[in-house]
Amino acid sequence: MNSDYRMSVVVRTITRLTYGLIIVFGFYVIMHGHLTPGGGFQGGAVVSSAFALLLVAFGSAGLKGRVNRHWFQTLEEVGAIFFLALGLFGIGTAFFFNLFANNPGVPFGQSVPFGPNSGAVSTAGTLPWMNWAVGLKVLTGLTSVVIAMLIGGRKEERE
Amino acid sequence: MTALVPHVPALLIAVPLLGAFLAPIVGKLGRTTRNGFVALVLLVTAALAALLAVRFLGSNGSPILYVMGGPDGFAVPLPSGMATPIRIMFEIDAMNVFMVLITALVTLCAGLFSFRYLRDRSGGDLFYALFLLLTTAILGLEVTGDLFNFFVFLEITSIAACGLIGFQAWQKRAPEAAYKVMTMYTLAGIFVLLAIGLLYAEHGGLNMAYLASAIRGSVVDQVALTFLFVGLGMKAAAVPLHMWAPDAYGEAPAPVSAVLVVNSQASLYGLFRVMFTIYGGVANAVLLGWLIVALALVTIFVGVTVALLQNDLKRLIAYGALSQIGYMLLGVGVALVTIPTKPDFGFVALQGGIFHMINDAACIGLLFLTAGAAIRAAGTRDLNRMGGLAHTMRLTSVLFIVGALALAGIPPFNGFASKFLIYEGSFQLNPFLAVVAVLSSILLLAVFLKAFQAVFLGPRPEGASVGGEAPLGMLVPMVVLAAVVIGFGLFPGFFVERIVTPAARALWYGRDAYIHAVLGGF
Amino acid sequence: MSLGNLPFIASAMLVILGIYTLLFKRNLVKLVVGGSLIETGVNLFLVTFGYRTAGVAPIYTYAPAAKRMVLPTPQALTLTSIVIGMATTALLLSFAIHVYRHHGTLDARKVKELKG
Amino acid sequence: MSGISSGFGTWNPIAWGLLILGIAVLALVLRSTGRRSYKKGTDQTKAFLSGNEEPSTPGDLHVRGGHLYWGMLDGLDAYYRRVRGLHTGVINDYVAWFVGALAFLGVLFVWVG
Repeated sequence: MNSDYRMSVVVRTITRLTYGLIIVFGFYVIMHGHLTPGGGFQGGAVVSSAFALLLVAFGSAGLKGRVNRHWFQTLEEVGAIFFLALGLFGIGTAFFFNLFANNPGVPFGQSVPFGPNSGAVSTAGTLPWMNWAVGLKVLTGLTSVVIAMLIGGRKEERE
Repeated sequence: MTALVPHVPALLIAVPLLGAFLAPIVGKLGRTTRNGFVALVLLVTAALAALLAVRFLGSNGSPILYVMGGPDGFAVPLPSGMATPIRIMFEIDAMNVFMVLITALVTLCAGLFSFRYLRDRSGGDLFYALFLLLTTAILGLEVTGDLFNFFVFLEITSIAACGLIGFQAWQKRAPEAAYKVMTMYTLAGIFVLLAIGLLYAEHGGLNMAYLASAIRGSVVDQVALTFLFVGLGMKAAAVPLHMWAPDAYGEAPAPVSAVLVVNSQASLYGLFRVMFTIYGGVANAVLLGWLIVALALVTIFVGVTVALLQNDLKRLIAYGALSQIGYMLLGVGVALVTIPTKPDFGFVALQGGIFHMINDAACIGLLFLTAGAAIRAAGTRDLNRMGGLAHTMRLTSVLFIVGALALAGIPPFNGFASKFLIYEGSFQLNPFLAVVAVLSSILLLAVFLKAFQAVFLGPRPEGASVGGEAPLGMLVPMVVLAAVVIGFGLFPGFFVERIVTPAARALWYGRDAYIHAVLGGF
Repeated sequence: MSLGNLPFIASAMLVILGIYTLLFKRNLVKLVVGGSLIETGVNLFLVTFGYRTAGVAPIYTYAPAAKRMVLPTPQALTLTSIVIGMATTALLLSFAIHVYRHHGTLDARKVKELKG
Repeated sequence: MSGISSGFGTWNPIAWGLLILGIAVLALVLRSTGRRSYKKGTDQTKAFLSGNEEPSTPGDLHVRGGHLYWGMLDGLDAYYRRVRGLHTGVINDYVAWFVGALAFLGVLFVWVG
């Protein structure tokens, strides 16, 4: 598994075409976590699968320019702290209290009618923010796991 | 600040978790700032634990309920009219406070020890992220009142513990130990999840108090009890499933081993919570009691006898820790059997078993830390190639003696105070139990005599390094633990009355109060 | 056409298969696969017992009006279990890589330095 | 305040400590009334081997850690061989113990419990 390992032309062209779409779809899943069955973790996994696809198709060269491991690690920490900060915002009444829900002034503040509804985007208070925080964390975390596995697997090139 | 007092249970988890995520970022500013930051986080967590204890012991023992994310409403009126608690709740009674105190004490000392112990090793940031994550998960394990939340914290401890065991990946045996321990933890976690699934399918609720009131003892409940018993028993290192424990404690860095012992004690607490509270009304106490007594005897005996064989200092102490878990099980098993018939003796055994938890956590933590200092000075772990460290490491050898005598239950120290209760309680049930317990304590003293003689006495082997005294940064936490050991030893009455009796009473007699605190609301 | 308790049988089979691989397989990576097999089995069990006959996915957005919904909580449990499964599998595989680098073999019977 | 009672007996470390102190003082008093003619460091303090010379001990007579208790280990060898044999390092045996315990407890709880 030397570093200039690359897949066949077919795989490389398809990867070049689709990895942008996968990333966009991943972010879509993260964004609408509070409405659709998606959410932070699933969306993050989809996006990191795009990076894994790049890795498989182009070997480690594929990610050379795009992903800097240390930068990803700090992003992961930022995502985690953002999630916890959201939990602490509502500490006045209780930990993880949904402060923003049900007061229209705030971006995601509209109240949700009980029972089946057509699903307005700006509802569910702190939940969308939490989804984004978790999505960011999983996205960077999973990608650095994939990269670590690749580098770990190769004996001679220790990063 | 006083406005945050009602939120202490949640802050107890949020502060170390925030510390765990901030550690790598603060680490970028340099090692000493990061160490200071981690020490601050550990101190604040310990202060929160003390605050929780003070606040709880004042409020005449009714469990504190802390509902996540909602001030009041926890039971949404479902259309079917059935109202069950749906939010994740932290429920804290005297037993939880007792366990939180143990965790706060040992993690604080182990954390302070690790600053100096791991100074010359790379990868410090990630070590402290995992260390604080492990602390958070153990505290969460001991505070939560929701069974699935208990499972999630159980899994976080598994992942964080195995990350720390295999931390020194360049060593030949650490990854192997971490792999084995992780496989066993995953297996245990999965069966606990299966049990939770069964209980949820059967009763529709995940809250421990709700389950305690809903369980009727059908076949499904018994099967779920089996999975929970085996899963948590394995994480608490009861004998037939103990084989991962010497690998885990032996290969992990010294401060991590001390915290791992507290981790198995937290799983032991989980086992007690399942048996006493959730299955309290239904369980066949005599059968369960005799089963635990049998398990305890085997754990004590095998733990001590195999400890005699070891030639690796840390594995020797690991087997010693294993047999101490047996004493806790013995105390509780005897209580389960005798309390229905002779309540006062059974209660004494229960107090002994629970008091032994904090004593053992302090002694074993002290022993692992002193062993870590000795190994760092001698450069090797093999007993045959160490020796004569006492010439230079005076204070460490004295602390090792204190820890060893306390663990073996020699009178002036705290080990004896709790074992005294266990001996008396188990003698009532059947003299044979007390005989095995006393003999094993003596054998344990012999084991630590061997360790002390091999490590500290005799001439330094030729060609070995001089082995200077441990630096101050490592001595202070050891002295703190030794102070706890001696303090609990000289004034057991004070501590038993303050924290152990309420814990034992909460565990045995407090089941209805535990359920009423949650379900009494409507 | 009701499935009866076929999904329960399937999850039981998965768990038994996982335990079989953990017991008898020697390759460390296969043990990891065995572990995730058991996890999949338990996840399947969790989701199936939440099923209500003729139930609809428990999401209110554009939900059909008069339809019963399956239980949402087991699906949340399954999601968390999958997350945990991913984390444990990643950790196990990275330790397997280290074991391979040190011992040169992935055979569980040869990797037994820690015994006695 | 510092004692604990177990319904059967009590344990008070402070009283115990004072007792030990008392005995130690008594022992010291008895020791100090020893015979005046005894002088440290002279041949009076040498071990009496019925007059023969004391054999010189070789330099490194220290019993290394591993050889301690060989008698007990030798005596219980049958037990130790079996117990050490059970602790194989192989992961499959660990899982076998786990599944075995599961089966045993399952039968115990479901049938009997």
